[in-house]
Amino acid sequence: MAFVPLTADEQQVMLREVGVDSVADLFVDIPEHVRFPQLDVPPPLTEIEVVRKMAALAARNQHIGQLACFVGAGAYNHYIPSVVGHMMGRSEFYTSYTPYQPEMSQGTLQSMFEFQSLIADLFEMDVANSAVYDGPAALAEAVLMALRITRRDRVVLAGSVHPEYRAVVSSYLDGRGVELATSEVELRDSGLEERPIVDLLDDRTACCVVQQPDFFGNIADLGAIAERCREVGALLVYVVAEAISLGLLKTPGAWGADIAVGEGQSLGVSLSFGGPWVGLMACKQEHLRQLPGRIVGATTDQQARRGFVLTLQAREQHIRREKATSNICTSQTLLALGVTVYLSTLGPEGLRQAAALSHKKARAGAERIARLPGYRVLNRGPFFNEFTVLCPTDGAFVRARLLERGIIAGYPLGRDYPGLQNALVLCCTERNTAAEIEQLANGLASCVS
Amino acid sequence: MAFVPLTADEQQVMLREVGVDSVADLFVDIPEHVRFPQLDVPPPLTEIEVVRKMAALAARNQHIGQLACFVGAGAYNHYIPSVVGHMMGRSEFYTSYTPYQPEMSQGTLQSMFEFQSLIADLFEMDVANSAVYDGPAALAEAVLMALRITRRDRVVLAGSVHPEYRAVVSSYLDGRGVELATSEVELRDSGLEERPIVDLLDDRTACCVVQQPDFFGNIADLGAIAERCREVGALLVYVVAEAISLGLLKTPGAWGADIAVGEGQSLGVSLSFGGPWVGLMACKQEHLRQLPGRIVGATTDQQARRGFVLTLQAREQHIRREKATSNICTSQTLLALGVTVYLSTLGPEGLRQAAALSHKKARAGAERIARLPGYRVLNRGPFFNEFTVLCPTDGAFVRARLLERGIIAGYPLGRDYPGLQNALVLCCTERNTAAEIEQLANGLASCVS
Amino acid sequence: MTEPLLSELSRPGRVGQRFASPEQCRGAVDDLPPELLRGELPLPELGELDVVRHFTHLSTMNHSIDAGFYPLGSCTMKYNPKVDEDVARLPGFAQLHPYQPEESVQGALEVMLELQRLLAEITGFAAVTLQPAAGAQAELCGMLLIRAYHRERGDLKRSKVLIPDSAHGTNPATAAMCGYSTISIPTDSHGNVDLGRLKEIADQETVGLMLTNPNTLGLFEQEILEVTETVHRAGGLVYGDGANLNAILGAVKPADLGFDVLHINTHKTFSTPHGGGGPGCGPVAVRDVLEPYLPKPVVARRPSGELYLDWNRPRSIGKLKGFWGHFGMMVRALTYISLQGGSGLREISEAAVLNANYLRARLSGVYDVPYDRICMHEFVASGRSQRQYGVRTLDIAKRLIDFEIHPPTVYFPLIVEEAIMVEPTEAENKDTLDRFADVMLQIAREAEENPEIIHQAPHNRVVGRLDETTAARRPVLRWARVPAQAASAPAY
Amino acid sequence: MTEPLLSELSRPGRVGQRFASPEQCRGAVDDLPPELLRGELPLPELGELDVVRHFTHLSTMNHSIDAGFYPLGSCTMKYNPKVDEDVARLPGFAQLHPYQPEESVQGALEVMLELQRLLAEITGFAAVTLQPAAGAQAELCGMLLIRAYHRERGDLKRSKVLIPDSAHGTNPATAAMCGYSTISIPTDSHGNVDLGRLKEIADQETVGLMLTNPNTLGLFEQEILEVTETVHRAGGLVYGDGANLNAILGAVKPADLGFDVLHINTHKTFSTPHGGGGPGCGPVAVRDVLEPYLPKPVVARRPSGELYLDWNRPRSIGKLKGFWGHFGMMVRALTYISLQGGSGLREISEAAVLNANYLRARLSGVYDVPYDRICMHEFVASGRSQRQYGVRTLDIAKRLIDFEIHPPTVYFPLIVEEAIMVEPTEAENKDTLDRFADVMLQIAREAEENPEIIHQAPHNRVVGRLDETTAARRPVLRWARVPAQAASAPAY
Ligand SMILES: Cc1ncc(COP(=O)(O)O)c(C=O)c1O
Ligand SMILES: Cc1ncc(COP(=O)(O)O)c(C=O)c1O
Repeated sequence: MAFVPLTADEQQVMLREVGVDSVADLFVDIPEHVRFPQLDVPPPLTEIEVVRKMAALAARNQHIGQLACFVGAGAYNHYIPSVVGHMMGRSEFYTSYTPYQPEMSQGTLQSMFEFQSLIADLFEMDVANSAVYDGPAALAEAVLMALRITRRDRVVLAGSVHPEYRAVVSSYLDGRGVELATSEVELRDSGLEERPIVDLLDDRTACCVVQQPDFFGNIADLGAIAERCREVGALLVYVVAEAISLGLLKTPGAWGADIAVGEGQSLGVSLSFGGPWVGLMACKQEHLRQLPGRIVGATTDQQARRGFVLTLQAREQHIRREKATSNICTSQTLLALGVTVYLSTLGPEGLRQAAALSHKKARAGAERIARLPGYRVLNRGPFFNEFTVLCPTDGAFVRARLLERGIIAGYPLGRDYPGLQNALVLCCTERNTAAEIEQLANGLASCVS
Repeated sequence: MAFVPLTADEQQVMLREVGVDSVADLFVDIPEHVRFPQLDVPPPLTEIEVVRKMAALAARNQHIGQLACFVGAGAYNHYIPSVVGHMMGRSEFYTSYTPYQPEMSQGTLQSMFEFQSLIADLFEMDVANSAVYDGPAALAEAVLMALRITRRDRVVLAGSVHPEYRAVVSSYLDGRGVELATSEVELRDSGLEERPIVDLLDDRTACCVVQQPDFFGNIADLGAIAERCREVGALLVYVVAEAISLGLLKTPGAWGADIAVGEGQSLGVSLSFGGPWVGLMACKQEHLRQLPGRIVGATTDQQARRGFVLTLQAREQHIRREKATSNICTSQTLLALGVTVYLSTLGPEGLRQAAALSHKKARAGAERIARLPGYRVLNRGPFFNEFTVLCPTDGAFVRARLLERGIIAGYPLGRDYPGLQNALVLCCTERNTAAEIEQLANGLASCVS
Repeated sequence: MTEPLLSELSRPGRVGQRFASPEQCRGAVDDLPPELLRGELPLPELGELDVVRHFTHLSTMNHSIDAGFYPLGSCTMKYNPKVDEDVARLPGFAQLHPYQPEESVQGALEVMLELQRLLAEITGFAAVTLQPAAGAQAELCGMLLIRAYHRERGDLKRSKVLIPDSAHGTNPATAAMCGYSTISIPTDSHGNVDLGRLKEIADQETVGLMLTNPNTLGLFEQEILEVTETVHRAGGLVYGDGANLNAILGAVKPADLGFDVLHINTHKTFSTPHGGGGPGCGPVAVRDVLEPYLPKPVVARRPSGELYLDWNRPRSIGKLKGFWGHFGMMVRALTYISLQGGSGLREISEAAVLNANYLRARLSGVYDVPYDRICMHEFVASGRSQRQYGVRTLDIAKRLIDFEIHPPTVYFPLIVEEAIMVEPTEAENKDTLDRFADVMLQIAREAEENPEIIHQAPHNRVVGRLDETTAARRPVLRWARVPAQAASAPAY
Repeated sequence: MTEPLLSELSRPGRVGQRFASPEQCRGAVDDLPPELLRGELPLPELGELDVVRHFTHLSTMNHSIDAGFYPLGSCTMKYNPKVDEDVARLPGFAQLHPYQPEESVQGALEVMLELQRLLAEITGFAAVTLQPAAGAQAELCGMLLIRAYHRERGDLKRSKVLIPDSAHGTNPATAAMCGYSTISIPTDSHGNVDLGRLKEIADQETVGLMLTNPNTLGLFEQEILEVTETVHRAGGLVYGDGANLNAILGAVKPADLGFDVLHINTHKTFSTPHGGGGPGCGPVAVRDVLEPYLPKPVVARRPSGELYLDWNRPRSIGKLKGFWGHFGMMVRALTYISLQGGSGLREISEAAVLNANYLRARLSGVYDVPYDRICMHEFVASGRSQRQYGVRTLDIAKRLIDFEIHPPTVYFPLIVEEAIMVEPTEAENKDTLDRFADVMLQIAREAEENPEIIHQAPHNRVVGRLDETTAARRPVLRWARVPAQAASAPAY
């Protein structure tokens, strides 16, 4: 509706200045027989109509404010403090472009620098970039980075890495002659078990990818894996799909990761049916020049005032073209801003609380469900805020039944792990109430017939 | 939660600077036996909890996005363009104070000046102030103004002025020894009829108050009333409760009003269960110094740059105290900003459309309902976007029945006009669809038993 | 850069929002007699982007709480938690018609009832109305209640309202709006109401006393119980101007001090944003004897539990404003109080008072502080000793602007020469307070050493000091009419 | 004023948001082995107001579309209707978990399906995936599709991607990410792909051609049909970089020009805001032969009418990113297209092209315009004739900043010396265009008369020109660690 502000009079003046008679004359380079085709696109709607249309579509979804949400699996229903949306909603942030002109973009640049700092500290890694598309893309870029750094051609992935992350790595590596080895996950009497990934590492291995907490919620001692990586000269690539866990858990840096990646969604980004979110990426100092994505550095102007600029651009496509570390251009700056606001609002105490409460509620949920006849918790050791449950029947069926009670009952493992058709990964966050956990348990109990 | 930012250490330093031992020492002037009482106020909630609590309360309401809305009666469900909320949501506007320091408040001041200009042009009056509380308060202030200007002691109100407006005038005049006369409204065979207000005017009358469109939706020729006012030396006070009508109708200025007041809610302000809205107030140039409320004027600085200031403050309470034109202090600036954004977004074409479509739909509704057995439209002449319908049964009962169908079926006149127990005032705006009008008609038909 | 007016940005034919195609509107008003229709509609014509840029630019010319310190005495410019705004915008609150059937707005009525209860508890009173639009309208409400009280008791000769000379302008203006005359009560040397004079003046013509406590000097009335007692003995009632309630939440309930009526400015104490000059919301709390007079309707609960609006209030003073008051502000206030809880409310006042005393301690000595005792949430300094260098309080205020600090309230209360009234609020941290104090001290030094820089301030705003005299003498209160070309004739 | 870092604002003990009282957290993690827990958590400690002021200040240091003109060539910085934002924030869209059961997200899947259909119609292709995160990932997606196509046909020797020398850096970078080598095709004197060279080079090793049309000179390839035909004859496919689609909506469907794959940047053409550098959304449209390879899952409709995600796509290239793509951007794009409608889309391109030509006409003569023919939505000028006065394109760019105008894209495309690439977009009005032209002409005059003022620009920003060399040589990429006092040990 009415977005083109030129009035008819103005158009005439402009056409005269250009020296053509009509607007159509500006399109003569288009082959005539395909010029100005019919478009089967409905006529314009007014704003009233478009709001009505879109609200009706939205109303055909049940959103998580209306449901008790017990699904995580790489997408977490943490509380987003109000202030996050208000700051992201400043039009100076969301209607600006990539900060190519630093004097006109210090707001974005400083917030990117702060984001890098926060992520580096959260991960306890030397340096972080200022985001890539999402967690899976961050992992794919990390693997490419490891291949460039080591000049090797084999990649080892833990089978307990999020299936979508593994799928994206596999697409990114397509046709590049890289061997991909994945450790197997099996259901045993004692619970879920993953074959030792260390056995897959050899001197052709560019990197070993592990996720912590893993896709089933487990937290493990990664010391032996890190040790073995060092021995064979492979890089340890560490995935954090649930970034809130870093409020509590030993960090990628502390475990000895060479490259750490993660999904920032947990840290103040709306679920939004899967995106846009924000990929986190950090590494050891020595690998800095292989890190893809935008990087902001501090510097000064002629009056010695501190300012920030995009830096190390010689890594990037617009300078290095086919020799760039990645093709990434538009990234996720606005979401990185959200993460920055989120982390600065929570601070250490808030983040610790979010992590501790998420864990506490998950533990309460797991304990409650473990007592239900027919259900079994498959985690054999400690878990963070997710745990895997074996149901008496098909996981997808259980989900459908619980949706009728207004509950999203976890992620069904059947598609990704054929042996785990009956298993669900359940998740809690600080938002889940004791009453909701009780509803979940009752709903699950009702599925036993 | 956690709004006081002082840390314990900081507090100690500060107490030392002040020279007391504890915070409690700062409260010694309070009589001891009533100092630090118990407060029966629940403990603090976290932001998560408060959002949950308030969202649950909100969910116990059915909002007009969920209902077909056919009630107006001084509160109109017009569409608010998205841009209005975005501009009002700029924190520079909503977190600033009354612009006492013009150099730091040019944003607010210029927008107030623009508001005054828009309202003056909309009403075709010489000058407008920059808002008072709401339409009823604007009317009360206008009546007080007329009493001051004419030094008379009688006020004549049309019975077709919104009942709440009349009630507020009456409270404001309480105990001041002013005589209030109101023309009667009666139900006749030919429809609703109001006794000629001109008959009530005499040379003691300070002002005559009429509303256009009136409370029943009627639009009338006000020529004779204006004429009679001039004859007896009474001021014509003109009320516009539905400001959208000014997109179409002859203006207060054109009818010869001395003071024109109105409610600005129609022009981009959320219904919000009745407030905060914004009272509009304009008058002839000669009465300017009797106008209450903030007024902004244009001026210049020493470099001849244009700027805006609060002006004519000698009318106001903070300068003139008991001699002020009104006690008003905090007013409705943010809502006036909303009106300013709304009118500048619609422009003449948009406002004309809003008015024309509202009228068109109301006419369609009235025609449809007039054909229903048992229903009668009581308006005897032209109406704008409201019309009054006589139902076969109690209006409040009809409303209750239609609510079950998701329809708000007008305003029941019983409380305000005892003879009109069965009547409803119905309203349409540009938002009502043909399908909704059909639902309304079907709903009404179903009440005939 | 200054910004053009909307009228100057207008271009004939530009449209920001349409509701239909011109064709769809054609014929829409054919049935109306042309003599009832308007001619020109001279509104500016702009595109949506024009509108956005215009108001975005204007916004950047404002100072605001979100941008910096705003120690405006008597105004309680504190930070409002952002969640208040989110809650108020929930469609279940923002999109309610005031005349919806009551069964469809039970949640909204519950908000009102709960807020009433909380405010009554916090202030110690029996009942609360939420209807008044702001403090000044609340004062009118309160004085009408007092009038109704006297009238019902047949006590008809009372016509004088006592008001301390330190009072806010709305107090005498309100008394006058009610047709009362006012008597000014002086302030004693400790900054209290002069009790001796009060005792002399209070008599059978006294309607009541309008008292702000803590008063506008930021001081708690040290003989408050005797003050209220004195008025009561004369048969008057005590109206409490609660603009300064932020100082005493959980520290004392005003009802316990002898007040009979108290207004509350939620836009000060309970953190509804000030919007550049409103909206406000002015609940009025009263003792039980005044409850029957409260404005109608009143939210009430049926035995069934259902809430409704009770219009059947024969002794009510009537209506003060349309509908039920500023509901949007009530939602914010309830959100805020729920967040704070009882303990948080007391913390607020404690910190507000500590902050004010800290600044008082840091500034006194360099600036005069006429009543230099422990203050409550604000204090009044004076620029009078800077006057010797030719620098006035107004100059100091303007110089603060150069540091992106909003000046304190100046020249109020009227009883303090060259008054500088500082209210930091509890929301500010020590760094901000220290910076303010440092800047104030620097300005005091500049007054001695370099008064020129103060006289020329502010230096960096979009405009310098403006000519207010000409503005008032030759008022320009609206733009020149927009050329209404495209707009000239109704299109349908 | 520059703004301190969050770390510099931090004070031990300040808290912006808690989720529970410390007591409620106690014991919460007792069951976890300490060796799995972290030690310090050195995050800054701030109150909510500190956070609000910090980011509010930072925001004011940015230029933005809402604040002013932003003619960044190749970026399509157009105004985004505000209603897009409102719609995207509806809880029914913003608060959906990607793994909710499909029966609970039918509206969301409908949004995706409808947007796919509309994009396919607008571009003339058979199928669309919405999964890629932005243009660059869309390029990767498209090239993987092309690889899959060649592979399935057993055509395994193709390894060379042809790319015009005017291409955007992502094109060669993408080809390289796929393990392909690249061959650069020169541009002829009319600004078109050098067709002669293309014919010589295209052969059985050619994977395909990556072509932007209109190209990055803002020019429509005048022999586009022969170009695509040439590649097809060699057995290659033609990848369309659709970054410039804003020029040709409703003017031509790229599929009709011989493209086989086309990516769309919704953050350019379909008006999803750019966010300071993302998020984007990069749908890829393809001919029917490529459809089987699209990333999984694909939204599909069951005979019952129900929508679902189809994972059963054996020939798919797999997944490009997590979940289904940037759904929030899809909602905005659908809203935008619905508002515009078919007729509005064509108006957009017409105005975008007219605006660019108008500016070209106003500037050419004073600035060199190397390929001075009718352009599409943008044109590339050159600052080379200003060089004689010692003024470079970078200086001109910085001088524009003094006028609150964002500089055009500079030094791109690489084939134009001192390039100044101007894309006004359809969203700007004539006043804005004229002001830009006036300022550019003024700067050209200044270059002759007063080059100093240009060299020292910008004058009024929070910082002047920054030392980028030192930034890259001695990179400082994070703050010094926050002192982690209160934060040192886990409290529970
Ligand atoms: C002491 C005092 N009383 C009354 C008022 C008037 O309140 P309001 O502005 O809400 O009408 C104010 C507000 O500035 C005040 O400070
Ligand atoms: C011509 C061209 N191709 C590709 C891209 C890359 O798109 P994105 O930034 O969305 O990854 C751009 C964006 O700047 C571009 O202008």
